[in-house]
Amino acid sequence: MQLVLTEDQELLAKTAADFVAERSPVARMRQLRDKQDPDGFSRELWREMAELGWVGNPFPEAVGGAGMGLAELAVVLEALGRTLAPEPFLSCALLAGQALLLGGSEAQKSRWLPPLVAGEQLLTLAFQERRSRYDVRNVATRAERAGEGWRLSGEKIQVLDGISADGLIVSARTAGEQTDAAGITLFLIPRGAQGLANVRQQRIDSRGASLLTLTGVAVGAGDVVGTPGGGAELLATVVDRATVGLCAEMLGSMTAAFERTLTYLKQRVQFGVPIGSFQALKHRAAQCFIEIELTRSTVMAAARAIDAGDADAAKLVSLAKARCSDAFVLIGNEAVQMHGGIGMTDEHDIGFYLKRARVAEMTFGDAAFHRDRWARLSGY
Amino acid sequence: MQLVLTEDQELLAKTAADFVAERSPVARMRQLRDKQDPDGFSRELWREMAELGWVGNPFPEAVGGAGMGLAELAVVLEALGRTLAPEPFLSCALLAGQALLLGGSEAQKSRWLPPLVAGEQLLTLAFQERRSRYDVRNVATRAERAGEGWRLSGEKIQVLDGISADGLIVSARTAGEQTDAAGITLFLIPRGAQGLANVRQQRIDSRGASLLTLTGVAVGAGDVVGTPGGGAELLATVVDRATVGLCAEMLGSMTAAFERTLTYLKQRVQFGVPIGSFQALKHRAAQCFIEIELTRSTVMAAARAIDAGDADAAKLVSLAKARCSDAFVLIGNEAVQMHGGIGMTDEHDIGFYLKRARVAEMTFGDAAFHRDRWARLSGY
Amino acid sequence: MPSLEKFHAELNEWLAANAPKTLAGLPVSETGGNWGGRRPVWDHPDMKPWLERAAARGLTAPTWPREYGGGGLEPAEAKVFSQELARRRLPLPLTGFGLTMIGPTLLRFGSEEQKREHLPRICRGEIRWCQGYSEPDSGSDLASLKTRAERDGDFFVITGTKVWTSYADQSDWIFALVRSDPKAKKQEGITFLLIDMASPGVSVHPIQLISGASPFCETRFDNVRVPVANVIHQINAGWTVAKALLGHERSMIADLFGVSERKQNARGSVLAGLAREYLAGDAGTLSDPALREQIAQCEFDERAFSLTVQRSRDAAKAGQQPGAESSLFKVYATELNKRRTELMVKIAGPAGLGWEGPGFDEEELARTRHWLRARGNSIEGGTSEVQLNIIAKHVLGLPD
Amino acid sequence: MPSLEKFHAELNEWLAANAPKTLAGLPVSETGGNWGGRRPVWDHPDMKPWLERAAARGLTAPTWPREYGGGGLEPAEAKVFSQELARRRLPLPLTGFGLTMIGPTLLRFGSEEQKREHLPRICRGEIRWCQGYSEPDSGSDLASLKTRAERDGDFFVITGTKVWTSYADQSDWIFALVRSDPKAKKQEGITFLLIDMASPGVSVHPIQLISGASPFCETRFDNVRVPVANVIHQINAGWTVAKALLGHERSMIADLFGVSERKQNARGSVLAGLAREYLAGDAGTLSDPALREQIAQCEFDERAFSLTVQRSRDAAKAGQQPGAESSLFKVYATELNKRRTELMVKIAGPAGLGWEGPGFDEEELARTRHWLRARGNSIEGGTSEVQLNIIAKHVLGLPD
Repeated sequence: MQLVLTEDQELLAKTAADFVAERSPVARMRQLRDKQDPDGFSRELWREMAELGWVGNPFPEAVGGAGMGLAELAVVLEALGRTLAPEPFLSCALLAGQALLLGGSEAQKSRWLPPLVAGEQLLTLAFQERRSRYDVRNVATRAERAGEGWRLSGEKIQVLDGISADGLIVSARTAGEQTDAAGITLFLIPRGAQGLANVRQQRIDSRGASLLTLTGVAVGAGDVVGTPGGGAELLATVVDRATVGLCAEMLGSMTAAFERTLTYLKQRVQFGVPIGSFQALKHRAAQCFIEIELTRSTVMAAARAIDAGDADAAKLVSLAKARCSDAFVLIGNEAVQMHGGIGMTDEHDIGFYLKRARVAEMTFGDAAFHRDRWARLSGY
Repeated sequence: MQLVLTEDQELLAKTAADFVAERSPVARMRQLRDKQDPDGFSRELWREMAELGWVGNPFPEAVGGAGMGLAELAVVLEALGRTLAPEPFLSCALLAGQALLLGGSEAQKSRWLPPLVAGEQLLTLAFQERRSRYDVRNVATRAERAGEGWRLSGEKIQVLDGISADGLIVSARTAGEQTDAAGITLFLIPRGAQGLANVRQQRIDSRGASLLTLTGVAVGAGDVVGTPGGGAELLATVVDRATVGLCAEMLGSMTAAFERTLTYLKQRVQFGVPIGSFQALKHRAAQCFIEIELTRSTVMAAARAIDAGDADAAKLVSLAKARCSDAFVLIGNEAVQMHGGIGMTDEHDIGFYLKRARVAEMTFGDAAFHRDRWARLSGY
Repeated sequence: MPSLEKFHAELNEWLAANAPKTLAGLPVSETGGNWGGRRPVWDHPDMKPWLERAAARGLTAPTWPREYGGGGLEPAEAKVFSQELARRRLPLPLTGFGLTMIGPTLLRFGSEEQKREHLPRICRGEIRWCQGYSEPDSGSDLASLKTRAERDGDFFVITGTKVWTSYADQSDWIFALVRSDPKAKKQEGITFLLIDMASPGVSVHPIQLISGASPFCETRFDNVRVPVANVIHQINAGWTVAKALLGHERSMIADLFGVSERKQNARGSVLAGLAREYLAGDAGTLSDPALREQIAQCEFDERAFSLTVQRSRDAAKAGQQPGAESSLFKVYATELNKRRTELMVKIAGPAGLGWEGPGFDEEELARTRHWLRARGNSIEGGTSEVQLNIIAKHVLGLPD
Repeated sequence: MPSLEKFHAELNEWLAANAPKTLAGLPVSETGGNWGGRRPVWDHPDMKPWLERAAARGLTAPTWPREYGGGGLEPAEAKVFSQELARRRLPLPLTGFGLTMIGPTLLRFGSEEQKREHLPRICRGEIRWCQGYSEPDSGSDLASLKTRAERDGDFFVITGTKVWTSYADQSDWIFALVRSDPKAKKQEGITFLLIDMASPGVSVHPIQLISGASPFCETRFDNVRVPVANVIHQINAGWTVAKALLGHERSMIADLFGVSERKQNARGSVLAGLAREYLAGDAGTLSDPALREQIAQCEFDERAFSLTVQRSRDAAKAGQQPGAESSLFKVYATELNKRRTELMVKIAGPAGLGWEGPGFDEEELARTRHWLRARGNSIEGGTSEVQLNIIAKHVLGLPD
């Protein structure tokens, strides 16, 4: 694989950077938070991003996509991550969209993917539960047989953009014990279905998340995404893709947080000199720079490995997510510490990065989870 | 407990400091290494230390001891640790001596303890095996019944001062599987016993250690130390006492290594200024200082907890050993790095501290071992 | 009988008669008790009579001289009093910066008039005080403060901004450092001044932190006229007063961070208990070995730290000189609290990501706010970097 | 047919006729090959004819001009040559600082006479060179070197001490930096000088490291007379030459640290394999979860680093400007190697404590020596502290 941007990718990066600078400063995300926007993102901007072809980036032309790979989407998400843009790429384009693309029936795809790619309708994937922590195979939500179909009962937490989605893909047990790999089935449920309760959750990054309660929600055979009982593998595949997207976003965020901190180190004067002239801070800043450089390499490699279908793609995803988690948290902490008192105020933007770092770390598995996964995949 | 030295302890510290300054500079340990002294320590100095009452410190007056506690012995060992004095306190006064004191028969005590306390005869405890790592209950050496007695066969590694000892207390299995707590028995074997092969081992700290091979060594009922099959508990008790002694020595060593480094930071001039004026080094030095201060508190607490027979003494021993291991290794590494090139040369003494730090870390369990032990003792 | 026992007996009598039983075991409110002031907030209606009776007997400031509203007690007697309060689980009748900060400063540096004007009102809890030191451009470099004090006859005219003025929005007076001589070198042009916050031109703006609401405020002075008579010590000698006050603060740090063995172990079990709640493994151990080790390490650090605080106390009792413990305690305790609160959030996992509302219980939300708030511990009251500089220079003697 | 194919064909012919088959797959000795010199050490008797034949055809320095004993090859041709050697598993005919360091320097800064005198002898492997830069008092601050060069007619008289002169005890000539003008500011009084180590007054003393024997020596100069004609570039302009040479070294760092994916994975399995040997747990996992996580982290770091080296290569191929990669690579690779070798010793546990003799196998003893030796990686060739300074200043633009 080539760990360098192609000319097309460079161009895409430029477009995205310009768009972000013009339309999506951090102030936009602050406004969404302050007015407690139920979506937590801008549907208008989402449609613009769709028109720019970003949403359809990882989808085939048949459904209106660009037929590109994660390497390209990563370029866009990194740019958006720089200003913490909260639009629903992870939930819609990656988690649910890829699940449909890889496991959906023709009917499901033709019904959902074109409007999704066009930015007109939203989908999400509800897989996390109170006890599942980072294990997507830990599913307590049950699907009981009911005639031709099933009835779903259970609870899903922190469903990304769940409140905004027109359709939700939900993982449930059609067989097996709570942590079995086999017996997990994915179901596509339209919003407002009978027995579906959906409440907005407020997390520290103020992005869209919801608490989903299912009480005997009726679904038919046609609502199954993928094969009944075989949902675990599909889940693992789409979560890995979404993880790479999240990594790219984290990379952009940590880079921007670090650059803002560098600027502050050069401007802030104490004891008659810029604090950036203090060697202890210099060395810590250099360490942060090194971490970002190494992290960037792992994110590029993971995206290209998935695009190329490499055998060790899963390992590279774990490598990238572990590094992104540790590096983003480190830089979020150092950024606030180096900003001093002003960094602790809500008025200053740097705190948003610290908060987003913690949420991103705990989405799709933290560093320890991925070190363990790497070790298992390596056979020790 | 009082975490401050009593006047008597202050006096003892002063005596020990003067003795070390006068009789035991690091150069002495270097000479012992260079001439490949088989003992690895000075029998003459050992007798002097005995005359000063240091060897007998943790023994009752009945056998010629001073009837003091670990709090006092720790003061002496800290002073000796400052110059890496290699005399056999751990093996003789703590491991084997305490095993006899707590578990020995009257006959064994009257035979061995007076000459031990007088510095005329040496004892050691052979408990470590190739596969035992840090678990004293992992014993493969077997004791097969033979008439009234047993025949011992097996191997013990890195027996502290094993080559110099007049008697060796050996742990062997009279019952049970290799890692069972029950079934371990301690036997006292005089040097040169039939079937006993004892070879000097060279470790990086060049102290006395030997590889002990037992081939059908015959022992009688009178050679058992403690109760047959009940050796595990006695082992744990004496190893905890020896661990506190080792911690005190490590504390002295890391303090001296740090002080030497501070001196170098103030003297060594680069780019026209003392390197100790570089803030990055200042902050790292301050962190080392903090670690030493906290470590000192834990060592004092562990010694006093054992002297007082506190219920959580074992936990405090694990706390002290884990901190000593991490802090001594940290300071050994920083000391060499801050000394630069000269610190890498065998000619300079600072490297001896780095090497001793590694050996001490891996004696009686490293930091991870003691974190695990603490967690188990705390019930999680 | 010896006077101390006599005092103790009389005190018990008085407490039996005057301490409202209703206050026994009253949970200490978030604000930490009764701060008094012109707009007092009573955690319990009986706090008001409790304050009035205690003040009348001089027990709000037990060791201060009687003529200023104090109790004139010996240290030994004051200790008996606080022990009795603890035994009876009674709240302090009054707390706040008046008693802990400006009061002692006035006793040492104030003029007779100043003492008579301010100390009795502090003792009666009539006036609530706050501190005005830091400014937007003077963080670690306090002496670089810029708030202007221009002389105009018997007045100083104050213009500038103070930040991190805790509870300024509820305070009546502020003691502040101002720049009275812009030409002198920075430490020598500073004056320590008492300002009535009711004065025209004073405005207060609460500060939101990344963890949410906070006691901190930004306090602005726009041509505020303050009588020269309100200067403590001498004009341009404010740095001396401030240093003494800071030293007084530092001396309290060990007490602040000192944690009893029992509390220590309780804490330990909090971490482990929390882990069992979220990471219940089989056979009593935790399902996540990495977090299990981090928990053990955190307990090691807390135990080692509390033993070090104890050691420094025992050494002080034994008459040994204290070193730069305060800097060591400050940097270690704050960094440890950051690690500890972060670890608790990591143990909770996704449940530790809540800001408010459904799907998170109160404890989970509180833990997350504590973690965010704790990020500031290594910044406020002297950054960790400044503490390490102090240790390197004053303890290790490393060259500038 | 195109010239490159023609060259390739002729080369294969020549190799078939001249490369001793006996050398194919010859294990590279600890010294890393044939260093030539007046007292050559031959890893294999056939290395001598191999060197002579290669030198005769100019293949010891393929890209150097023919008139100086080089092969005058195009880069593309030289690449074909090295690929052929790799394919045939043949050792380089010659290696050493003559080819890699002083040769390129002479080609750039040397006079015609100097080139004609030294380059052919380097190409024929007749003279082995070493480097004389560092001094006991000039570690990170190289320009502060003190070795005196006093002018005496057509000679400089050299007095001083150089340390860390690798293989000086086996070298014939040394290229050294000397202080020719003590009054000039430090970079401007330095001269780059070639010294025949057979000259009277040169003495060499090997240096023992904490890891044991080493190639390093201390080289002393006691009134050594060196012809002024041996000055490279101009008198007092030695710093320019040294900087160019250091830059040349830095450019090799990426190659040094770049590790192929395959080797990367092999390495990974080394760590895990070692752990299985000492920490065999049940069900294939390791009995020590703490070490297991450290191993995964170490593998993460190695993989991330090798990917970063690859990225910088790919970027260079794509014509992008390299940043201060060399400092990043130097500090990260050396700190990583320290962690890695330390981790291997920790995995071995007590078996990792051996210095020599019974009770430890060869691998255990070697691992322990490697760990001790690796402590020097972050000191030699520019300390980690210096690399971080460079990154902070030249990459991050932080002020002095």
